[in-house]
Amino acid sequence: QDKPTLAFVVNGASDFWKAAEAGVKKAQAELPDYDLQLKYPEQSSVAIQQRLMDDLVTAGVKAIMVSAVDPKTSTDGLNKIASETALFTTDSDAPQTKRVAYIGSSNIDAGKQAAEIAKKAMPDGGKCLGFVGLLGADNAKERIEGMKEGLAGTKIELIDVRGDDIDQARAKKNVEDALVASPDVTCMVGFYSYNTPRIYEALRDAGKLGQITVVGFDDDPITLGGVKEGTVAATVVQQPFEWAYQGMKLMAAYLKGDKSGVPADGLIIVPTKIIGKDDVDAYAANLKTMAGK
Amino acid sequence: MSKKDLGLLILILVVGAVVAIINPRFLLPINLANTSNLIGLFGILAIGQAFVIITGGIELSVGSVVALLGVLFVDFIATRGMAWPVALPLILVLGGLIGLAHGWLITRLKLQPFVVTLCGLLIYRGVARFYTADGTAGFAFGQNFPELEFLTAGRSYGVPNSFIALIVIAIVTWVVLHRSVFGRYLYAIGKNEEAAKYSGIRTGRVVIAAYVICGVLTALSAIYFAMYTRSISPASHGQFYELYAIAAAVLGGFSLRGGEGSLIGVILGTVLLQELQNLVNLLGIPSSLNFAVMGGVILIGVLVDQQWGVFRERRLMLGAARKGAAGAAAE
Amino acid sequence: MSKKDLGLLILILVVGAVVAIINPRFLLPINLANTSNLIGLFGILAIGQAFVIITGGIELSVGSVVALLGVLFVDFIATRGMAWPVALPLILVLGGLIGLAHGWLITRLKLQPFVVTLCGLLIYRGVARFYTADGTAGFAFGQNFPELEFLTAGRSYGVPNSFIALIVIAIVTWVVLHRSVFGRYLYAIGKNEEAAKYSGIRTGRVVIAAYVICGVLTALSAIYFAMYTRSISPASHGQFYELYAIAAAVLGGFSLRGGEGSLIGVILGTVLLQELQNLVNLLGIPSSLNFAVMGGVILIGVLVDQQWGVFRERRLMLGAARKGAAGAAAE
Amino acid sequence: MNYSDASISASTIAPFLSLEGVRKTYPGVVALDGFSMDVRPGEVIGLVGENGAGKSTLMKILGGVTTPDTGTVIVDGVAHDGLTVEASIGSGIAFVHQELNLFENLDVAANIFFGREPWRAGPLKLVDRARLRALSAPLLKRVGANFSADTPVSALSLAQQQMVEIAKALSIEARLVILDEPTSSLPLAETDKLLDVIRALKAEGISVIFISHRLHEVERVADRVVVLRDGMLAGTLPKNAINHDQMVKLMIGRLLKEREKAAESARPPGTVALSAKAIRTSAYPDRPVDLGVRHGEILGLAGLVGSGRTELARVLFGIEKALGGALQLDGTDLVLGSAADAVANGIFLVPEDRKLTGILLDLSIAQNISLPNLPAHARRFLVSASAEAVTAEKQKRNLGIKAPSVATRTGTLSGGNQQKVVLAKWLAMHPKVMILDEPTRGIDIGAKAEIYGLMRALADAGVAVLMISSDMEEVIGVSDRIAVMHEGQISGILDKEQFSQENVLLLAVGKQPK
Ligand SMILES: Nc1ncnc2c1ncn2[C@@H]1O[C@H](COP(=O)(O)OP(=O)(O)OP(=O)(O)O)[C@@H](O)[C@H]1O
Ligand SMILES: Nc1ncnc2c1ncn2[C@@H]1O[C@H](COP(=O)(O)OP(=O)(O)OP(=O)(O)O)[C@@H](O)[C@H]1O
Ligand SMILES: [Mg+2]
Ligand SMILES: [Mg+2]
Repeated sequence: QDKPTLAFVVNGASDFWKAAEAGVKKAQAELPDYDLQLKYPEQSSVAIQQRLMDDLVTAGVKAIMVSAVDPKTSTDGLNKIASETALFTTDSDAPQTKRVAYIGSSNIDAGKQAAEIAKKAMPDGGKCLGFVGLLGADNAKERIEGMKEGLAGTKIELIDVRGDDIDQARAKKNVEDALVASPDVTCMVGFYSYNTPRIYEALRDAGKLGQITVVGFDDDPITLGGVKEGTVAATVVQQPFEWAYQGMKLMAAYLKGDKSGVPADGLIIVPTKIIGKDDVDAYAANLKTMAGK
Repeated sequence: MSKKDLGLLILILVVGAVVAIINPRFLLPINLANTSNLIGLFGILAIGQAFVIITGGIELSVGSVVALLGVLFVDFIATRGMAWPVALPLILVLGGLIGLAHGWLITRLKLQPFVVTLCGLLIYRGVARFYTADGTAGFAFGQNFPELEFLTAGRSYGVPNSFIALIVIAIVTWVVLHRSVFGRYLYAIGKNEEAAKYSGIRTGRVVIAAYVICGVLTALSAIYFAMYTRSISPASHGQFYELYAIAAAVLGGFSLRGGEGSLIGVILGTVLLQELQNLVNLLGIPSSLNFAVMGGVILIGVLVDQQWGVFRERRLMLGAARKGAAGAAAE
Repeated sequence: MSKKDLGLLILILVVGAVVAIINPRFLLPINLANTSNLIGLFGILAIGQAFVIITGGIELSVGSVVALLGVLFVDFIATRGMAWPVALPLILVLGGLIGLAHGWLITRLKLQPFVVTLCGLLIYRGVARFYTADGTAGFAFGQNFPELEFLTAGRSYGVPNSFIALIVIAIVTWVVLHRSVFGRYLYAIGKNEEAAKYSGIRTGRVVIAAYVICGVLTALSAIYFAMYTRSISPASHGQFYELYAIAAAVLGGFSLRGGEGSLIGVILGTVLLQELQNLVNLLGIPSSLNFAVMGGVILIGVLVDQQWGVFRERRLMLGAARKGAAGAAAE
Repeated sequence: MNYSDASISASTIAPFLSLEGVRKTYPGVVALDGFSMDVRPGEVIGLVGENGAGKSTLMKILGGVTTPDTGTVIVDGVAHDGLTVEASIGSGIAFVHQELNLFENLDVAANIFFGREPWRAGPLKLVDRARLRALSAPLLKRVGANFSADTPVSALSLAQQQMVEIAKALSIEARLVILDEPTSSLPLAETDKLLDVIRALKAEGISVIFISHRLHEVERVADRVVVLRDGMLAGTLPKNAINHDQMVKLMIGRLLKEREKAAESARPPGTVALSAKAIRTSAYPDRPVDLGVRHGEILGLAGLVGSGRTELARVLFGIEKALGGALQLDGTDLVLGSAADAVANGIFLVPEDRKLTGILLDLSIAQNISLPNLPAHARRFLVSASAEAVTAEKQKRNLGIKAPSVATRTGTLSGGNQQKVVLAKWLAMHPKVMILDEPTRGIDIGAKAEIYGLMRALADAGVAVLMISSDMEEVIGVSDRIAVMHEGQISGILDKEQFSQENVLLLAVGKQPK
């Protein structure tokens, strides 16, 4: 209770945030005077996340870094938190709020990088189908938008994106159904971290691995394995480890009065990267060392 | 206040005291205000549910209705520019109509409440998602409705107005449920619908009225939730809220077989559930355990209540037996 | 096959025909195989649920049990290196124990099934999430268990083995439910538990057995689901699966009051639900409408069934009256 | 209107109610077949007939619960094709159903005035609780209730609940009170009180339709007896022609030779089969019961309402655990954990509440009969429908169960036939001890004689029969010995030569017999 607490609040339980946990851990080792926590809301919903942050403020947390479930329209709620504690955003920004700074990537850029992968893998053009958890979520919308932007003017087309409400059984069935319904599809995109592995498995079951170009997001072990194997063209990775690590250090410095780390526009962009066959080993090794395994 | 309710109250106080000792910030006015705000929101839902449970029914579509009506409300006033004093009653009427439809299907077409409201759960959420094309309904930056915000999310003398609304609704519904002719019919129908019919009660109408009341209260609470989150993604908003409401009623001594339960109980049940959520966050318990804590406490609560009843009965009997034996010996 | 089941079968065929006309790819063997695989998975769940519903109970924790046992199974064999022929029966036993606990709480401690299994829903999901610290349990890339994969996700002559498993289970449970002494006891208890007790049936044991059967079947299906997705995020895996199972049973003519329903019905109900999901994807209907379509069809199905029943009864009565009148006139 | 009896049409008073050509059919059954009758103000009509003759169906039509296929109901000069419940209540018809219809979760007063609560003016219609209680008290007194208006109904015994039902009927400003077997579980004293109530109603000009299988009760109060047979009017008896034999003859078409009475025991009783030693039950935790029933005898168990007989039967059958004491079966200690244990030991119970505990209304006759002995009707765990049918057919024939077939749902049977099904399921097994709680409740006179005969046959075969009954004639007529309970204890046991109504009554109120 004596040490000031810094909290990293994520937008829902997902493996994606495991890397952030590692980043928090690493920062903790370097910030012995602080108590660092990573918090999962029990559901991915605005009301529950808001409630979690209210309670954290009550519990005396000094600074919060949040991946808001719905940043665009949660301005008031976030401002309420910002008025009571130092608020940072990550993952998806809420620029209209009084947050101190945003650290994260641009989902639009990530979408554009996915388009790059597709263009490189399919120079002759093709038809893509996307798969995502929540069609309505901001990160999904931005990635889709970015990809469409990146594909504009090429012969590659993103014809539809199917949602599964984060039910992985449905995620896999969606791919299976897509293979049946649209035999002319030549590429599939997994927008959420678990979508790519489900695409991989459905293709494997159907014996179509390698025949259909797979564009991935994030770094699920199966995705990385597919990249290495060559059956997944490449994957776009964000760096939640860096968000968490740098973010925690930034918050600690900010609380001590050192505001030099906050740029004028308040945006700290950790770029997303394309991991192809050549980089995958190095990336995986790096992941391992970061997680301290 | 019945013994059951008293036991629940004591449990709430004891848990509160323990939490306050571990983390005194529990008692900060701001925390109490935050928590009582949520008690207000969920309490209104739970009262609605209670009306239906009393009749031996169940309303599973509550969470989806909160999402659908929330989306509509925000859309009406934020996007379509409807004045809120028009939108608010309109939403309440819509809630009432949903209740009416459920009640009608259940009483006139003799479908089971579980089935009807399960379909409602699926349909309303689908409609809400379709309406926004799976997008989020929310207020634009800087869009303000001062009076509406004061009424829904504001505070009077530090007390959230949502909580005050709950108290007012609770008092009115207490009178309706426990003192009025209508309330008596609800209890009677819950226990023995056939007999109520034989007594010349238009049971159909009474049951429909219960669903309408539930619908209107759910709609009211949907507005409160919308103004609390100010943003609604229809895919997840309000998910599982029906379970919260049912759990509150069950904790408060309602029987899902109908005909049993008190209004004070359902309020206390809501208070306990919200206290638990608050406690998980305040004591730094991993939020993954949140549900487990809730489930565990409900189970223990119901078990203790049940076993206490058995124990008391047995003690009463044994007491009588001993007294009798003593009397016999004296003769 | 009863008239009810026949009606459902016809509905399934009609919907299938319409879809096949719009998109002939619906009938591709690969699509039928994919869909029947999921029918197998959800069908096993639904049969388990049916056993409980027959007794007038309900099992709401199914989805959470699928998550918890799935996590454990994957963790045991993928991370802890347990041999799958050990892990598989272990998981089935765990499922049985969960059912035993529920049955015990319901029959011995006289708690309501809804309450017990609602608590289970909350607790098991919490435990599953805590167990993986909200992470995902999954197989590493290239980790293979050929025999297990063949049994669970493989195909024989193009037919998914999960579907074959369902057929075998369905035949066995059909005999148990509709022809055996135990099955008769289940129906009797569902109709009137008190009277069954007065006929010398050990109702407690029978009900517990029903929950154990449900637990074991749920565990089996949890393994199938785990091998299907090969990765489980405990926060969302299996969410709402209890509703799918209950919906299948209700569509199949089960009454939640207990004592009614046929095994063929529950299988057909599952088939219809999966056909609907398949249809949404094949016809390119927005995924957001998935739930709404499901809810709508269940409602209509139940309504038609109910109204058909009313109509037939009325016709029978009229027939009897007319025949009687004719007889009287002839005298 | 044409009636067979000339004396009736001589009457000049306009009838309050008349039925004309009422016909009601159910699938496979003609419950009422062109039935006509009328009821004049202040007239007490006794309505009798065999089980399934259509009495309850007729009353349900009057109560608006079912509608007739054809025929007219004329109330107070207004003709209805079919009454609704509201119309029925609105025209002053009060109805005590054969099966009880009370709300366990409400108190007595709330039940009595249910649907007609006094309320205070205001938008919410608040119940005027003080007036409710004030209005209930005198009604309860009138029916001779020994409990207060704020007792929860769940704490009342069946007989006490029946009193509440009667009080409820009285509370309506009724012009016609229908009592469908109101005395079926009422003991003598309470029955007398009820008959007084009926006379008082008559004096106020209120008509009463009184249905009972206890013909002597009908003899005592009825002004006119209407006899139903197979849904048709079998005849009407004016006051001066009402007598037992006449009613029986009209009901079943012939005279019963052996009046409702079992044959004398053929052999001396044997050893004690089932005995209770200082058994204490939850009804009277402080009163130990000692009782033994011997092989080959019919032991009658008499007592007033709530004297604890049913509770004792439940303990003997293992449904409820004794609070103390021990049981012995044929001299060896017996511990009953459940009814299944009792059944396994050959101890069977015919419970008093048929609808809730006696049979499964949704199962067929055959399925009900085979239920306690299902493994015997199964080959390798699989139930054999043909074996079930064989057993059921035999019982149906033996007991004369009136139903289209053994596959008929028991819920559609008349009350008396349902009772026969309950008996049949135990008779199909081999009882060692047979406990019957009000076994002839709601059973017609012909069937009664058959059941007495069956009980005697059981006893002669060495079965120990314990018969709980509130029907004094029955207890005295059938038993070999009579044990009487008073407030939870056996106050005395009478041997055959001591049998008399007076003695039973004295013991029942806790005094010594003469
Ligand atoms: N709901 C029903 N469905 C089918 N048949 C019915 C139904 N109700 C009554 N019956 C039949 O109608 C006939 C008349 O029954 P009713 O209950 O009127 O007899 P009752 O004279 O009251 O007999 P009891 O003295 O045994 O009460 C019986 O054959 C019975 O089986
Ligand atoms: N569930 C109950 N709760 C409280 N008291 C009860 C309950 N059941 C019975 N009693 C009381 O126990 C006493 C004995 O009832 P019991 O039914 O055994 O009497 P009985 O001799 O069979 O009388 P009856 O003729 O009314 O059936 C009565 O005073 C009754 O009020
Ligand atoms: Mg009758
Ligand atoms: Mg009794």
